[in-house]
Amino acid sequence: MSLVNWILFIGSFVVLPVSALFALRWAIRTGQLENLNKGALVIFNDEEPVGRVTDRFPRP
Amino acid sequence: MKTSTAPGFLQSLSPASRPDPAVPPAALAEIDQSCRGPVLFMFVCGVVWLLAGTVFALITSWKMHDPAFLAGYGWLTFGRVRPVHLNLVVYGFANQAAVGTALWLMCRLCRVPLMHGWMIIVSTVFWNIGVLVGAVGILAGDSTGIEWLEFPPYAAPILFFSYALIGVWTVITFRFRREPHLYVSQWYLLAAFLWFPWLYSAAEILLVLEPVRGTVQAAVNWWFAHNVLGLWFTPIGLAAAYYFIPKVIGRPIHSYYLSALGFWSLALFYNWNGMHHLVGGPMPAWLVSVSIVASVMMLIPVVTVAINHHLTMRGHFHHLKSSPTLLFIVFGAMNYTATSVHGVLSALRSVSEVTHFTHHTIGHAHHGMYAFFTMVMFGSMYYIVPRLTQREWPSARLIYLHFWTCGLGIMLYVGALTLGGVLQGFAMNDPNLAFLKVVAVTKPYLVLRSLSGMLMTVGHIAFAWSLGWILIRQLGPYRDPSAVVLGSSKSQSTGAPA
Amino acid sequence: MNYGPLLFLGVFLTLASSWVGLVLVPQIQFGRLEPVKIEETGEIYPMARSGLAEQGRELYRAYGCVYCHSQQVRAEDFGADIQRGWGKRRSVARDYLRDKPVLLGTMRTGPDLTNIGMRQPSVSWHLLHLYDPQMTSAGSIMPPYAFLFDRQKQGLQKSPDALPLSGKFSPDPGYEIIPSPEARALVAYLLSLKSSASLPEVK
Amino acid sequence: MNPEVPTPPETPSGNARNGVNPAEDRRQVSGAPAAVSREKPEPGEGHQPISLWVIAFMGALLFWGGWYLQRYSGNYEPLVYDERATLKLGGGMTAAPTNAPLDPLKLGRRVYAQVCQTCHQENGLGVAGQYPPLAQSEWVQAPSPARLIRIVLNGLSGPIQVAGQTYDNAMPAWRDDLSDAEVAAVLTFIRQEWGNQASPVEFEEVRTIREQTANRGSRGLWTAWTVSELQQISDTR
Repeated sequence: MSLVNWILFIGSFVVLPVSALFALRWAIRTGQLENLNKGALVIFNDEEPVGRVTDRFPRP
Repeated sequence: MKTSTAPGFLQSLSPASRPDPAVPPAALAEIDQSCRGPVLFMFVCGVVWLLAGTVFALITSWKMHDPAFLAGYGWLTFGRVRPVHLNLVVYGFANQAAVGTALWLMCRLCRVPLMHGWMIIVSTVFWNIGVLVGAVGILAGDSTGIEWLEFPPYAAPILFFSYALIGVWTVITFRFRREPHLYVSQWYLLAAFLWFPWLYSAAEILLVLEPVRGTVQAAVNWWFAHNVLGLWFTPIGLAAAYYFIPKVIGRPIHSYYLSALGFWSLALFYNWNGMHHLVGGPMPAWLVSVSIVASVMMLIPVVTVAINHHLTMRGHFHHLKSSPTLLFIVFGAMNYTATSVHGVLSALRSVSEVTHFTHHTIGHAHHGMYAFFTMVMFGSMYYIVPRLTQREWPSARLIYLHFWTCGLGIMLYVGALTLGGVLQGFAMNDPNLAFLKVVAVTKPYLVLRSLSGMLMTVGHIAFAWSLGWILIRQLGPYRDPSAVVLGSSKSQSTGAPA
Repeated sequence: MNYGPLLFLGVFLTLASSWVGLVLVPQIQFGRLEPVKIEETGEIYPMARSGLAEQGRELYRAYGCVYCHSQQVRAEDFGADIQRGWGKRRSVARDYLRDKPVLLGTMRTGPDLTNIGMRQPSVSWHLLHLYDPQMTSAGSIMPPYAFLFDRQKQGLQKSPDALPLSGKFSPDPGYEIIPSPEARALVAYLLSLKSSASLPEVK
Repeated sequence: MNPEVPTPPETPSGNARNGVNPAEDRRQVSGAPAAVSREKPEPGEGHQPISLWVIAFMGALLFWGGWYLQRYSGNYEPLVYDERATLKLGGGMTAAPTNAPLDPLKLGRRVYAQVCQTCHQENGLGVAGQYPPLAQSEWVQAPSPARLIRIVLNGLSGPIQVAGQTYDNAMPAWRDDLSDAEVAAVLTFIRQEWGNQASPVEFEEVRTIREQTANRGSRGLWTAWTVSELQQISDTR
């Protein structure tokens, strides 16, 4: 295996996980993951609140 | 009700401009109103291509068991109508259904009315010119010969220009969003809108304009072709499922953590999958092995999404009887799980040894592209179109007809080709069986495929009929929208629990 | 998650990873492979095709032959490609250096054609088969390519190029079927498909 | 619209959550006391933690992936096509493929399928008016295979009479592509298949004739036989 390939593969094995870890650390520290519970509710609002079924077959 | 605060086109391009925090999120009716022209235009064009693509599909399928059918004309030979079918349904229909749905979802999730509708109209016009030019080019013999990228080089710039307008529009809409939180569907949409131009332009350059040498082309080809499905259609299909399933039943998605895990694992693994189309081929062993591993890793996002959707639906399956949207989308989401697990299995070397090069692959492609994606798109349109037109679908029977013909049709299709493909593969791997005997093994399944295709054709006609009818109704006398469309108006609240 | 740039960065990096891994690295690794000199015969492999065969290749692409015929042979112990005589060895990257586009194919509705020039070297067979596959391979589902042939009135003598048709395949009396230049080019391409040269990377 | 609005009461299964504020919700997700969990048998939707089973499943998959790549990556070499190459070199875990000689009839059937069948057909009956039959052919069943071997090696052109019918087509030369053993095997096969009854063809006979006729052309350009030439050669033993 040529040197270039070694650099590429070792590079990807080291750089990718390390950067992923840093991204995760940053995300946690800056609170990116904290308000996930709000996320699922964001598609509902006063006009179409949770609990309202919004689609049905046409009535004859 | 036009808001006076909507930015002008140039203003919206300026990096300095920001959404005015004083403007409240738009009302749903306002958003639907603003989407009416552009999104309906896209849907109608898409359905026209769906019908044309279906005709080519039937011709292609019929030729497989009756080779003399329409054999007298070079432009109608099997090797031309087949790519025309693929490109019409993928770029003509699926793409426009996907983009139309994505535009509407973006507006709803960003809580802004559709801005600069003319961009979408211009883009759609160009897209349809591009598809038409491309299809005629293939029939005339100008196909590039590269699977999923057959449109001749002169059609590609038209399509790319059209897409660029959509891309710019997406960025503008995203920047002027009035809802700070990004819902899971938006992650998928934004990712897809970034991934697609990268894939398409890279493949176009490296395969058509300035081709790389030898089998590197094959690597680029399958990196592109698999990712068009995996990083363009699949995310948009999932975005729709993540929006419509909770929305229709009025219950939030089961777990947002699972959603995040599913999204990021899909982003991480799906794009490495393509080389499993080259198992046994003239590719270095590592390249294929990497893709096989990535394909198996796809179990993570698939299982997460399946659990999430299933647990959201739990206790609410009775809504399938009352909601056309849910019916189509749940069917699609279930098939997403099925086709993905099936795809994982057929990526394995030992399975691929039998199923590669057979009709099994075609069955699998339709399983993903039709039973999952197209059905989800049908479901989305059943939800969106009444809100845009402020009219009710004309007939529940037509919708049922559409669902059952297409649902049964595609299941028959996938079943026939999967089984027929496996038998074909075993026969082909038996060196003592003459090749014509292998062909004979497949024939009954090819006939079944034509029959299932006719079933689906009936469904497509029913859908086009419904769509045409609802549009004609819109030309007719105005009806009180609140009486027609559920949930899009507050006056409906009389029917909902207080 | 409500931070757009985080999303964009992640989405960018994920696709960048496979862009590097599946496109860039292959290009670095074998995007610059060169033809080699075969020791036994002294020929350069792969050789450039003749002009006629290259025209035939364009027709092969334009008529979409690739949708039913692959051009890749799998290894001895993987499938029955070699036992079926589709090639003497597995295909490798070097076999395709001169192909634009590479027509590997993903379907074997018809047999593999990697080595068809060796397996069936007869021009007349290929012409008959193209005119109507049922003549040479009854039960085949390959479409007839009769539109690549000209039907013309027979002169005083039968043309030497006329297809030797008989029985139910023969044209109306007084007429004969002549292969067009397109048909000849396509056959020239098929006959040029041979990959039996042994290479250093594969026995 | 306010995303902080708590889950409304009509959520069918989440009645226990009425009035719960988001801060409490978070506390529960991030490892709440057991008593709190029991109080809420089915917590509200939207932020269910990921099941441990899912995490274990992911771990197992990742582990498998690493193992597979380590084993079948061919050291990431560009010209290694066999995913088991490193295994074969290293521990000798797979046996080298044996080159055991095939049963001549089996080999003959295989060669026939590869190169003869497209013209002479699987049933040996040929194509009427184009390619002569081999089944019940007097040429195939001649006592000596001397003419047959010559036809296979160098090809045949011009009219030939078989079983009372005249055929006028050209058969290509197979000298460059078939070995002596393959020619012998395929001729033995056609002489004993479809009810044909003639003696098997020996490998030495092919080799001898190949040497005798080596001057009829050169690689890729072999001169085909004509029927009149072949008739000079005795077909008796």
